[in-house]
Amino acid sequence: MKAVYFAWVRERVGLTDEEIAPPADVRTVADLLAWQIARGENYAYAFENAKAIRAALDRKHVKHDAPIAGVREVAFFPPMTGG
Amino acid sequence: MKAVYFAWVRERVGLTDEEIAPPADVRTVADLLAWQIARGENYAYAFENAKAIRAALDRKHVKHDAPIAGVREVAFFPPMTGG
Amino acid sequence: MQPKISVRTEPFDAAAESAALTKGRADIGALVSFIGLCRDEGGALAALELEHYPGMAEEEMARVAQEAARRWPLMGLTAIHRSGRIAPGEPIVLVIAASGHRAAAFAAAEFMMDYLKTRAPFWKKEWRRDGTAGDWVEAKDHDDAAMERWREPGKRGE
Amino acid sequence: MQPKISVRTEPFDAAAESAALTKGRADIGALVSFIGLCRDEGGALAALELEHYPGMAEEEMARVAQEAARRWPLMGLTAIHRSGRIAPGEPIVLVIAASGHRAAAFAAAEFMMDYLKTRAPFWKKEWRRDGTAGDWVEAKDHDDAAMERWREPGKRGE
Repeated sequence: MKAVYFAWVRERVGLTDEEIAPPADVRTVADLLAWQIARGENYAYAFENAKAIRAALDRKHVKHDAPIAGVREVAFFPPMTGG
Repeated sequence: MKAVYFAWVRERVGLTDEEIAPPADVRTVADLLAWQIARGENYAYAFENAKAIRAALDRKHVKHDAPIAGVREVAFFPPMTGG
Repeated sequence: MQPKISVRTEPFDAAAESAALTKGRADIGALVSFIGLCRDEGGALAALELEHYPGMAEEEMARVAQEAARRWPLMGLTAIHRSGRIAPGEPIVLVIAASGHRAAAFAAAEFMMDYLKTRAPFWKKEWRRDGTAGDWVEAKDHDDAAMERWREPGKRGE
Repeated sequence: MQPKISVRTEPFDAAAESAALTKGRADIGALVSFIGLCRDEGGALAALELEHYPGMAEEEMARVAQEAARRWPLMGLTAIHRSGRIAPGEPIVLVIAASGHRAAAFAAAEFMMDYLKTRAPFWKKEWRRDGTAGDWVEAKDHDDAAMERWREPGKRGE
Protein backbone atom coordinates (compact mmCIF):
# COMPACT_ATOMS: atom_id res chain seq x y z
CA MET A 1 0.00 0.00 0.00
CA LYS A 2 1.32 3.44 -0.88
CA ALA A 3 0.96 6.16 1.74
CA VAL A 4 1.10 9.81 0.63
CA TYR A 5 1.35 12.87 2.85
CA PHE A 6 0.52 16.53 2.26
CA ALA A 7 1.06 19.92 3.86
CA TRP A 8 2.16 19.85 7.51
CA VAL A 9 1.55 16.09 7.72
CA ARG A 10 4.17 15.70 4.98
CA GLU A 11 6.55 18.09 6.73
CA ARG A 12 6.19 16.31 10.08
CA VAL A 13 6.54 12.79 8.66
CA GLY A 14 9.46 14.01 6.54
CA LEU A 15 8.34 12.10 3.44
CA THR A 16 6.08 12.83 0.49
CA ASP A 17 5.20 9.15 0.11
CA GLU A 18 6.29 5.65 1.06
CA GLU A 19 5.30 2.03 0.76
CA ILE A 20 3.75 0.72 3.97
CA ALA A 21 2.80 -2.82 4.98
CA PRO A 22 0.55 -2.68 8.03
CA PRO A 23 -0.31 -6.00 9.71
CA ALA A 24 -3.59 -7.76 9.02
CA ASP A 25 -5.29 -6.46 12.18
CA VAL A 26 -5.05 -2.88 10.85
CA ARG A 27 -8.44 -2.76 9.20
CA THR A 28 -9.57 0.87 9.15
CA VAL A 29 -8.13 4.33 8.63
CA ALA A 30 -8.31 4.82 12.41
CA ASP A 31 -6.32 1.60 12.93
CA LEU A 32 -3.79 2.83 10.38
CA LEU A 33 -3.40 6.15 12.19
CA ALA A 34 -2.74 4.33 15.49
CA TRP A 35 -0.24 2.06 13.78
CA GLN A 36 1.54 5.00 12.19
CA ILE A 37 1.90 6.78 15.53
CA ALA A 38 3.81 3.78 16.89
CA ARG A 39 6.31 3.84 14.00
CA GLY A 40 8.44 6.69 15.33
CA GLU A 41 8.62 10.21 16.70
CA ASN A 42 8.00 11.88 13.34
CA TYR A 43 4.84 9.83 12.84
CA ALA A 44 3.73 10.39 16.41
CA TYR A 45 4.15 14.16 15.86
CA ALA A 46 2.32 14.10 12.53
CA PHE A 47 -0.64 12.07 13.73
CA GLU A 48 -0.87 13.06 17.41
CA ASN A 49 -4.19 14.83 16.90
CA ALA A 50 -6.27 12.34 14.92
CA LYS A 51 -9.17 14.79 14.70
CA ALA A 52 -7.03 17.16 12.63
CA ILE A 53 -6.17 14.47 10.08
CA ARG A 54 -8.22 13.88 6.94
CA ALA A 55 -7.78 10.74 4.87
CA ALA A 56 -8.42 9.66 1.30
CA LEU A 57 -8.43 6.10 -0.01
CA ASP A 58 -7.58 5.77 -3.69
CA ARG A 59 -8.18 9.53 -4.06
CA LYS A 60 -11.59 9.65 -2.41
CA HIS A 61 -12.37 11.35 0.89
CA VAL A 62 -13.23 8.87 3.65
CA LYS A 63 -14.03 8.94 7.35
CA HIS A 64 -11.73 7.32 9.87
CA ASP A 65 -13.95 4.25 10.15
CA ALA A 66 -13.49 3.38 6.47
CA PRO A 67 -11.98 -0.10 5.82
CA ILE A 68 -8.64 -0.13 4.03
CA ALA A 69 -8.86 -3.63 2.53
CA GLY A 70 -7.85 -3.69 -1.14
CA VAL A 71 -6.75 -0.04 -1.14
CA ARG A 72 -3.68 0.85 -3.23
CA GLU A 73 -3.12 4.44 -2.05
CA VAL A 74 -3.92 6.04 1.28
CA ALA A 75 -3.43 9.79 1.75
CA PHE A 76 -3.18 11.74 5.00
CA PHE A 77 -3.49 15.52 5.14
CA PRO A 78 -4.83 18.43 7.19
CA PRO A 79 -8.23 20.03 6.45
CA MET A 80 -8.07 21.59 3.01
CA THR A 81 -7.50 25.29 2.45
CA GLY A 82 -7.73 25.75 -1.30
CA GLY A 83 -9.94 28.15 -3.21
CA MET B 1 -44.65 70.14 -15.23
CA LYS B 2 -42.83 67.93 -17.72
CA ALA B 3 -44.25 64.48 -18.39
CA VAL B 4 -42.00 61.79 -19.87
CA TYR B 5 -43.04 58.40 -21.20
CA PHE B 6 -41.13 55.19 -21.81
CA ALA B 7 -41.52 51.82 -23.56
CA TRP B 8 -45.09 50.92 -24.49
CA VAL B 9 -46.49 53.88 -22.54
CA ARG B 10 -44.46 56.14 -24.86
CA GLU B 11 -45.63 54.22 -27.93
CA ARG B 12 -49.30 54.40 -26.91
CA VAL B 13 -49.22 58.06 -25.95
CA GLY B 14 -47.27 58.80 -29.12
CA LEU B 15 -44.88 61.22 -27.42
CA THR B 16 -41.56 60.93 -25.62
CA ASP B 17 -42.34 63.93 -23.42
CA GLU B 18 -44.58 66.99 -23.15
CA GLU B 19 -45.42 69.90 -20.89
CA ILE B 20 -48.61 69.30 -18.93
CA ALA B 21 -50.63 71.65 -16.71
CA PRO B 22 -53.08 69.64 -14.64
CA PRO B 23 -55.66 71.57 -12.59
CA ALA B 24 -55.13 72.21 -8.89
CA ASP B 25 -57.35 69.33 -7.75
CA VAL B 26 -54.93 66.84 -9.33
CA ARG B 27 -52.86 66.18 -6.23
CA THR B 28 -51.37 62.68 -6.53
CA VAL B 29 -49.93 60.40 -9.18
CA ALA B 30 -53.24 58.50 -9.16
CA ASP B 31 -55.11 61.76 -9.80
CA LEU B 32 -52.73 62.51 -12.63
CA LEU B 33 -53.31 59.11 -14.22
CA ALA B 34 -57.11 59.65 -14.12
CA TRP B 35 -56.67 63.14 -15.58
CA GLN B 36 -54.44 61.78 -18.38
CA ILE B 37 -56.99 59.12 -19.34
CA ALA B 38 -59.56 61.84 -19.96
CA ARG B 39 -57.24 63.70 -22.36
CA GLY B 40 -57.81 61.47 -25.36
CA GLU B 41 -57.88 57.98 -26.82
CA ASN B 42 -54.10 57.59 -26.90
CA TYR B 43 -53.87 58.50 -23.21
CA ALA B 44 -56.83 56.27 -22.35
CA TYR B 45 -55.08 53.38 -24.14
CA ALA B 46 -51.73 54.05 -22.47
CA PHE B 47 -53.10 54.38 -18.96
CA GLU B 48 -56.15 52.05 -19.07
CA ASN B 49 -54.56 49.59 -16.64
CA ALA B 50 -53.27 51.78 -13.81
CA LYS B 51 -51.80 48.76 -12.02
CA ALA B 52 -49.39 48.22 -14.91
CA ILE B 53 -48.07 51.78 -14.74
CA ARG B 54 -45.07 52.77 -12.67
CA ALA B 55 -44.28 56.38 -11.92
CA ALA B 56 -41.25 58.44 -10.97
CA LEU B 57 -41.24 61.98 -9.65
CA ASP B 58 -38.08 63.94 -10.35
CA ARG B 59 -36.35 60.63 -11.21
CA LYS B 60 -37.33 58.76 -8.07
CA HIS B 61 -39.70 55.80 -7.92
CA VAL B 62 -42.98 56.61 -6.17
CA LYS B 63 -46.27 54.89 -5.45
CA HIS B 64 -49.51 56.15 -6.94
CA ASP B 65 -50.51 57.92 -3.73
CA ALA B 66 -47.46 60.21 -3.87
CA PRO B 67 -48.27 63.95 -3.98
CA ILE B 68 -47.09 65.79 -7.10
CA ALA B 69 -46.89 69.29 -5.62
CA GLY B 70 -43.64 71.03 -6.59
CA VAL B 71 -42.54 68.28 -8.95
CA ARG B 72 -40.75 69.33 -12.14
CA GLU B 73 -40.71 65.99 -13.98
CA VAL B 74 -43.14 63.10 -13.80
CA ALA B 75 -42.38 59.85 -15.64
CA PHE B 76 -44.76 57.04 -16.57
CA PHE B 77 -43.55 53.63 -17.69
CA PRO B 78 -44.24 49.88 -17.48
CA PRO B 79 -42.51 47.63 -14.93
CA MET B 80 -38.81 47.62 -15.69
CA THR B 81 -37.10 44.81 -17.59
CA GLY B 82 -33.43 45.74 -17.61
CA GLY B 83 -30.51 43.64 -16.47
CA MET C 1 -15.18 52.91 -2.10
CA GLN C 2 -16.75 54.84 -4.97
CA PRO C 3 -18.92 52.61 -7.18
CA LYS C 4 -18.46 52.98 -10.93
CA ILE C 5 -21.79 53.33 -12.72
CA SER C 6 -22.25 53.64 -16.45
CA VAL C 7 -24.99 53.47 -19.11
CA ARG C 8 -23.74 53.30 -22.67
CA THR C 9 -24.39 51.85 -26.11
CA GLU C 10 -20.96 50.36 -26.81
CA PRO C 11 -19.84 46.94 -25.46
CA PHE C 12 -17.86 46.77 -22.23
CA ASP C 13 -14.53 45.07 -21.54
CA ALA C 14 -15.18 42.93 -18.47
CA ALA C 15 -11.51 42.00 -18.08
CA ALA C 16 -10.42 45.65 -18.16
CA GLU C 17 -13.11 46.57 -15.61
CA SER C 18 -11.94 43.76 -13.29
CA ALA C 19 -8.32 44.80 -13.69
CA ALA C 20 -9.23 48.40 -12.84
CA LEU C 21 -10.71 47.24 -9.52
CA THR C 22 -7.80 45.02 -8.46
CA LYS C 23 -4.82 46.93 -9.86
CA GLY C 24 -2.10 47.80 -7.38
CA ARG C 25 -3.77 46.33 -4.33
CA ALA C 26 -3.46 43.06 -2.43
CA ASP C 27 -6.40 43.28 -0.02
CA ILE C 28 -9.05 41.93 -2.40
CA GLY C 29 -9.62 38.22 -1.91
CA ALA C 30 -12.73 37.75 -4.01
CA LEU C 31 -13.96 39.20 -7.27
CA VAL C 32 -17.42 38.19 -8.51
CA SER C 33 -18.49 39.23 -12.00
CA PHE C 34 -21.91 38.89 -13.56
CA ILE C 35 -22.51 39.31 -17.28
CA GLY C 36 -26.08 39.31 -18.56
CA LEU C 37 -26.34 38.38 -22.24
CA CYS C 38 -29.00 38.82 -24.90
CA ARG C 39 -30.61 35.40 -25.21
CA ASP C 40 -32.49 33.95 -28.13
CA GLU C 41 -34.04 30.60 -27.31
CA GLY C 42 -36.41 30.38 -30.25
CA GLY C 43 -34.06 31.50 -33.02
CA ALA C 44 -36.45 34.27 -34.18
CA LEU C 45 -34.86 37.21 -32.39
CA ALA C 46 -32.84 39.73 -34.40
CA ALA C 47 -32.08 42.00 -31.45
CA LEU C 48 -33.29 43.40 -28.17
CA GLU C 49 -33.69 47.16 -28.09
CA LEU C 50 -32.83 48.54 -24.69
CA GLU C 51 -34.59 51.79 -23.83
CA HIS C 52 -33.70 53.66 -20.65
CA TYR C 53 -34.59 56.79 -18.74
CA PRO C 54 -31.47 58.96 -19.14
CA GLY C 55 -30.41 60.47 -15.85
CA MET C 56 -32.68 58.35 -13.69
CA ALA C 57 -31.11 55.08 -14.90
CA GLU C 58 -27.67 56.18 -13.71
CA GLU C 59 -29.07 57.67 -10.49
CA GLU C 60 -31.03 54.54 -9.62
CA MET C 61 -28.02 52.30 -10.36
CA ALA C 62 -25.96 54.53 -8.08
CA ARG C 63 -28.57 54.29 -5.31
CA VAL C 64 -28.57 50.49 -5.54
CA ALA C 65 -24.76 50.46 -5.51
CA GLN C 66 -24.67 52.67 -2.42
CA GLU C 67 -27.10 50.30 -0.69
CA ALA C 68 -24.84 47.34 -1.58
CA ALA C 69 -21.81 49.21 -0.25
CA ARG C 70 -23.71 49.91 2.97
CA ARG C 71 -24.61 46.23 3.41
CA TRP C 72 -21.32 44.53 2.57
CA PRO C 73 -17.63 45.43 3.08
CA LEU C 74 -16.81 46.07 -0.57
CA MET C 75 -13.50 47.20 -2.03
CA GLY C 76 -14.91 47.80 -5.48
CA LEU C 77 -18.24 47.80 -7.27
CA THR C 78 -18.85 48.35 -10.98
CA ALA C 79 -22.17 48.32 -12.82
CA ILE C 80 -22.40 48.95 -16.56
CA HIS C 81 -25.67 48.68 -18.46
CA ARG C 82 -25.93 49.01 -22.21
CA SER C 83 -28.73 50.70 -24.14
CA GLY C 84 -29.73 50.51 -27.80
CA ARG C 85 -29.91 47.46 -30.06
CA ILE C 86 -28.16 44.35 -28.79
CA ALA C 87 -27.92 41.15 -30.83
CA PRO C 88 -28.34 37.63 -29.39
CA GLY C 89 -25.16 36.47 -27.69
CA GLU C 90 -24.01 40.01 -26.96
CA PRO C 91 -23.56 41.31 -23.41
CA ILE C 92 -26.16 43.66 -21.91
CA VAL C 93 -25.07 44.24 -18.34
CA LEU C 94 -21.94 43.85 -16.22
CA VAL C 95 -21.69 43.88 -12.44
CA ILE C 96 -18.42 43.31 -10.59
CA ALA C 97 -18.12 43.19 -6.79
CA ALA C 98 -14.76 43.03 -5.01
CA SER C 99 -14.38 42.16 -1.35
CA GLY C 100 -12.01 40.54 1.11
CA HIS C 101 -14.06 37.37 1.18
CA ARG C 102 -16.24 35.51 -1.27
CA ALA C 103 -19.55 35.48 0.61
CA ALA C 104 -19.77 39.29 0.55
CA ALA C 105 -18.70 39.53 -3.10
CA PHE C 106 -21.24 36.92 -4.23
CA ALA C 107 -24.06 38.45 -2.21
CA ALA C 108 -23.34 42.01 -3.31
CA ALA C 109 -23.18 41.07 -7.01
CA GLU C 110 -26.43 39.10 -6.85
CA PHE C 111 -28.12 41.87 -4.83
CA MET C 112 -27.06 44.41 -7.46
CA MET C 113 -28.56 42.33 -10.25
CA ASP C 114 -31.79 41.59 -8.39
CA TYR C 115 -32.26 45.29 -7.66
CA LEU C 116 -31.23 46.52 -11.08
CA LYS C 117 -33.73 44.14 -12.68
CA THR C 118 -36.67 45.63 -10.81
CA ARG C 119 -35.59 49.21 -10.01
CA ALA C 120 -33.36 50.50 -12.80
CA PRO C 121 -35.46 52.18 -15.53
CA PHE C 122 -34.63 50.01 -18.55
CA TRP C 123 -37.06 48.29 -20.90
CA LYS C 124 -36.47 45.64 -23.53
CA LYS C 125 -38.25 45.44 -26.85
CA GLU C 126 -37.88 42.48 -29.18
CA TRP C 127 -37.08 42.89 -32.87
CA ARG C 128 -37.71 39.83 -35.02
CA ARG C 129 -35.54 38.47 -37.79
CA ASP C 130 -38.26 39.25 -40.31
CA GLY C 131 -37.75 42.94 -39.52
CA THR C 132 -40.95 43.45 -37.57
CA ALA C 133 -41.24 44.74 -34.03
CA GLY C 134 -41.94 42.05 -31.44
CA ASP C 135 -43.28 42.47 -27.93
CA TRP C 136 -41.99 44.50 -25.08
CA VAL C 137 -40.43 42.01 -22.65
CA GLU C 138 -42.72 41.61 -19.66
CA ALA C 139 -41.50 41.94 -16.11
CA LYS C 140 -41.41 38.65 -14.25
CA ASP C 141 -42.88 37.95 -10.84
CA HIS C 142 -39.83 35.88 -9.90
CA ASP C 143 -37.67 38.98 -10.40
CA ASP C 144 -39.76 40.82 -7.81
CA ALA C 145 -39.49 37.79 -5.53
CA ALA C 146 -35.71 37.74 -6.02
CA MET C 147 -35.54 41.36 -4.88
CA GLU C 148 -37.90 40.88 -1.94
CA ARG C 149 -35.77 38.15 -0.36
CA TRP C 150 -33.04 40.72 0.36
CA ARG C 151 -35.46 42.38 2.80
CA GLU C 152 -35.67 39.26 4.95
CA PRO C 153 -33.62 39.05 8.13
CA GLY C 154 -30.41 37.01 8.01
CA LYS C 155 -29.36 38.22 4.61
CA ARG C 156 -26.35 36.49 3.13
CA GLY C 157 -22.82 37.63 3.69
CA GLU C 158 -23.73 40.63 5.87
CA MET D 1 -22.36 20.05 -20.74
CA GLN D 2 -18.80 18.91 -20.01
CA PRO D 3 -17.19 20.92 -17.20
CA LYS D 4 -13.66 22.17 -17.80
CA ILE D 5 -11.37 21.37 -14.87
CA SER D 6 -7.74 22.33 -14.60
CA VAL D 7 -4.94 22.54 -12.03
CA ARG D 8 -1.87 24.41 -13.17
CA THR D 9 0.93 26.72 -12.07
CA GLU D 10 0.58 29.45 -14.73
CA PRO D 11 -2.00 32.28 -14.47
CA PHE D 12 -5.36 31.91 -16.20
CA ASP D 13 -7.06 34.26 -18.64
CA ALA D 14 -10.55 34.74 -17.21
CA ALA D 15 -11.78 36.65 -20.28
CA ALA D 16 -10.61 33.89 -22.64
CA GLU D 17 -12.27 31.24 -20.48
CA SER D 18 -15.55 33.21 -20.48
CA ALA D 19 -15.36 33.69 -24.23
CA ALA D 20 -14.80 29.95 -24.71
CA LEU D 21 -18.05 29.22 -22.88
CA THR D 22 -20.22 31.74 -24.74
CA LYS D 23 -18.69 31.63 -28.24
CA GLY D 24 -21.09 30.87 -31.06
CA ARG D 25 -24.18 30.44 -28.91
CA ALA D 26 -27.12 32.68 -27.97
CA ASP D 27 -28.85 30.59 -25.30
CA ILE D 28 -26.71 31.74 -22.37
CA GLY D 29 -28.34 34.57 -20.45
CA ALA D 30 -26.10 34.70 -17.40
CA LEU D 31 -22.40 34.24 -16.82
CA VAL D 32 -21.07 34.39 -13.26
CA SER D 33 -17.32 34.42 -12.69
CA PHE D 34 -15.48 34.12 -9.42
CA ILE D 35 -11.81 34.93 -9.04
CA GLY D 36 -10.09 34.19 -5.75
CA LEU D 37 -6.98 36.26 -5.19
CA CYS D 38 -3.96 35.96 -2.92
CA ARG D 39 -4.62 38.47 -0.18
CA ASP D 40 -2.12 40.17 2.11
CA GLU D 41 -3.78 42.21 4.79
CA GLY D 42 -0.77 42.68 7.02
CA GLY D 43 1.85 43.54 4.41
CA ALA D 44 4.21 40.77 5.60
CA LEU D 45 3.31 38.12 3.04
CA ALA D 46 5.74 37.37 0.21
CA ALA D 47 3.65 34.58 -1.32
CA LEU D 48 1.28 31.74 -0.69
CA GLU D 49 2.54 28.32 -1.70
CA LEU D 50 -0.30 26.18 -2.99
CA GLU D 51 0.27 22.45 -2.55
CA HIS D 52 -2.15 19.96 -4.04
CA TYR D 53 -2.72 16.23 -4.36
CA PRO D 54 -2.11 15.58 -8.06
CA GLY D 55 -4.80 13.44 -9.57
CA MET D 56 -7.20 13.67 -6.66
CA ALA D 57 -7.41 17.48 -6.91
CA GLU D 58 -8.67 17.27 -10.50
CA GLU D 59 -10.94 14.33 -9.71
CA GLU D 60 -12.52 16.03 -6.71
CA MET D 61 -13.02 19.27 -8.66
CA ALA D 62 -14.69 17.21 -11.41
CA ARG D 63 -16.96 15.50 -8.86
CA VAL D 64 -18.03 18.87 -7.44
CA ALA D 65 -18.63 20.18 -10.97
CA GLN D 66 -20.77 17.17 -11.84
CA GLU D 67 -22.81 17.75 -8.69
CA ALA D 68 -23.33 21.41 -9.69
CA ALA D 69 -24.36 20.33 -13.20
CA ARG D 70 -26.86 17.90 -11.66
CA ARG D 71 -28.39 20.61 -9.45
CA TRP D 72 -28.65 23.50 -11.89
CA PRO D 73 -29.36 23.78 -15.62
CA LEU D 74 -25.86 24.86 -16.67
CA MET D 75 -24.60 25.54 -20.18
CA GLY D 76 -20.99 25.81 -19.15
CA LEU D 77 -18.84 25.34 -16.06
CA THR D 78 -15.12 26.04 -15.72
CA ALA D 79 -12.93 25.60 -12.66
CA ILE D 80 -9.22 26.38 -12.73
CA HIS D 81 -7.06 26.20 -9.61
CA ARG D 82 -3.43 27.21 -9.54
CA SER D 83 -0.65 25.51 -7.59
CA GLY D 84 2.82 26.69 -6.64
CA ARG D 85 3.91 30.10 -5.34
CA ILE D 86 1.43 32.91 -5.80
CA ALA D 87 2.20 36.50 -4.84
CA PRO D 88 -0.28 38.87 -3.13
CA GLY D 89 -2.70 40.34 -5.65
CA GLU D 90 -2.37 37.39 -8.03
CA PRO D 91 -5.30 35.12 -8.87
CA ILE D 92 -5.49 31.64 -7.32
CA VAL D 93 -8.77 30.19 -8.50
CA LEU D 94 -11.33 30.81 -11.24
CA VAL D 95 -14.86 29.47 -11.44
CA ILE D 96 -17.26 30.39 -14.25
CA ALA D 97 -20.86 29.19 -14.45
CA ALA D 98 -23.08 29.81 -17.49
CA SER D 99 -26.83 29.34 -17.49
CA GLY D 100 -30.01 30.63 -19.07
CA HIS D 101 -30.86 32.65 -15.98
CA ARG D 102 -28.91 34.44 -13.30
CA ALA D 103 -30.16 32.62 -10.18
CA ALA D 104 -28.77 29.28 -11.39
CA ALA D 105 -25.47 30.80 -12.52
CA PHE D 106 -24.94 32.61 -9.20
CA ALA D 107 -25.88 29.57 -7.13
CA ALA D 108 -23.74 27.14 -9.14
CA ALA D 109 -20.66 29.39 -8.97
CA GLU D 110 -21.00 29.92 -5.22
CA PHE D 111 -21.69 26.21 -4.65
CA MET D 112 -18.53 25.34 -6.61
CA MET D 113 -16.44 27.67 -4.47
CA ASP D 114 -17.94 26.51 -1.17
CA TYR D 115 -17.29 22.88 -2.10
CA LEU D 116 -13.84 23.45 -3.57
CA LYS D 117 -12.81 25.24 -0.36
CA THR D 118 -13.60 22.26 1.84
CA ARG D 119 -13.28 19.23 -0.50
CA ALA D 120 -10.58 19.91 -3.10
CA PRO D 121 -7.16 18.76 -1.78
CA PHE D 122 -5.22 22.02 -1.79
CA TRP D 123 -3.27 23.54 1.07
CA LYS D 124 -1.81 27.01 1.48
CA LYS D 125 1.48 27.80 3.16
CA GLU D 126 2.57 31.34 3.90
CA TRP D 127 6.00 32.62 2.96
CA ARG D 128 7.07 35.83 4.66
CA ARG D 129 8.85 38.79 3.14
CA ASP D 130 11.87 38.11 5.35
CA GLY D 131 12.32 34.81 3.49
CA THR D 132 11.15 32.55 6.29
CA ALA D 133 8.33 30.04 6.12
CA GLY D 134 5.13 31.15 7.79
CA ASP D 135 2.22 29.04 8.94
CA TRP D 136 0.05 26.68 7.01
CA VAL D 137 -3.26 28.45 6.54
CA GLU D 138 -5.84 26.92 8.84
CA ALA D 139 -9.22 25.73 7.63
CA LYS D 140 -12.06 27.92 8.79
CA ASP D 141 -15.27 26.80 10.46
CA HIS D 142 -17.27 29.27 8.38
CA ASP D 143 -16.09 27.51 5.22
CA ASP D 144 -17.57 24.25 6.52
CA ALA D 145 -20.74 26.13 7.43
CA ALA D 146 -20.86 27.64 3.92
CA MET D 147 -20.73 24.16 2.44
CA GLU D 148 -23.28 22.70 4.84
CA ARG D 149 -25.98 25.19 3.90
CA TRP D 150 -26.18 23.63 0.42
CA ARG D 151 -27.56 20.49 2.07
CA GLU D 152 -30.56 22.34 3.43
CA PRO D 153 -33.89 22.05 1.66
CA GLY D 154 -34.96 24.93 -0.57
CA LYS D 155 -31.54 25.51 -2.06
CA ARG D 156 -31.19 28.56 -4.21
CA GLY D 157 -31.83 28.57 -7.93
CA GLU D 158 -32.74 24.86 -8.13
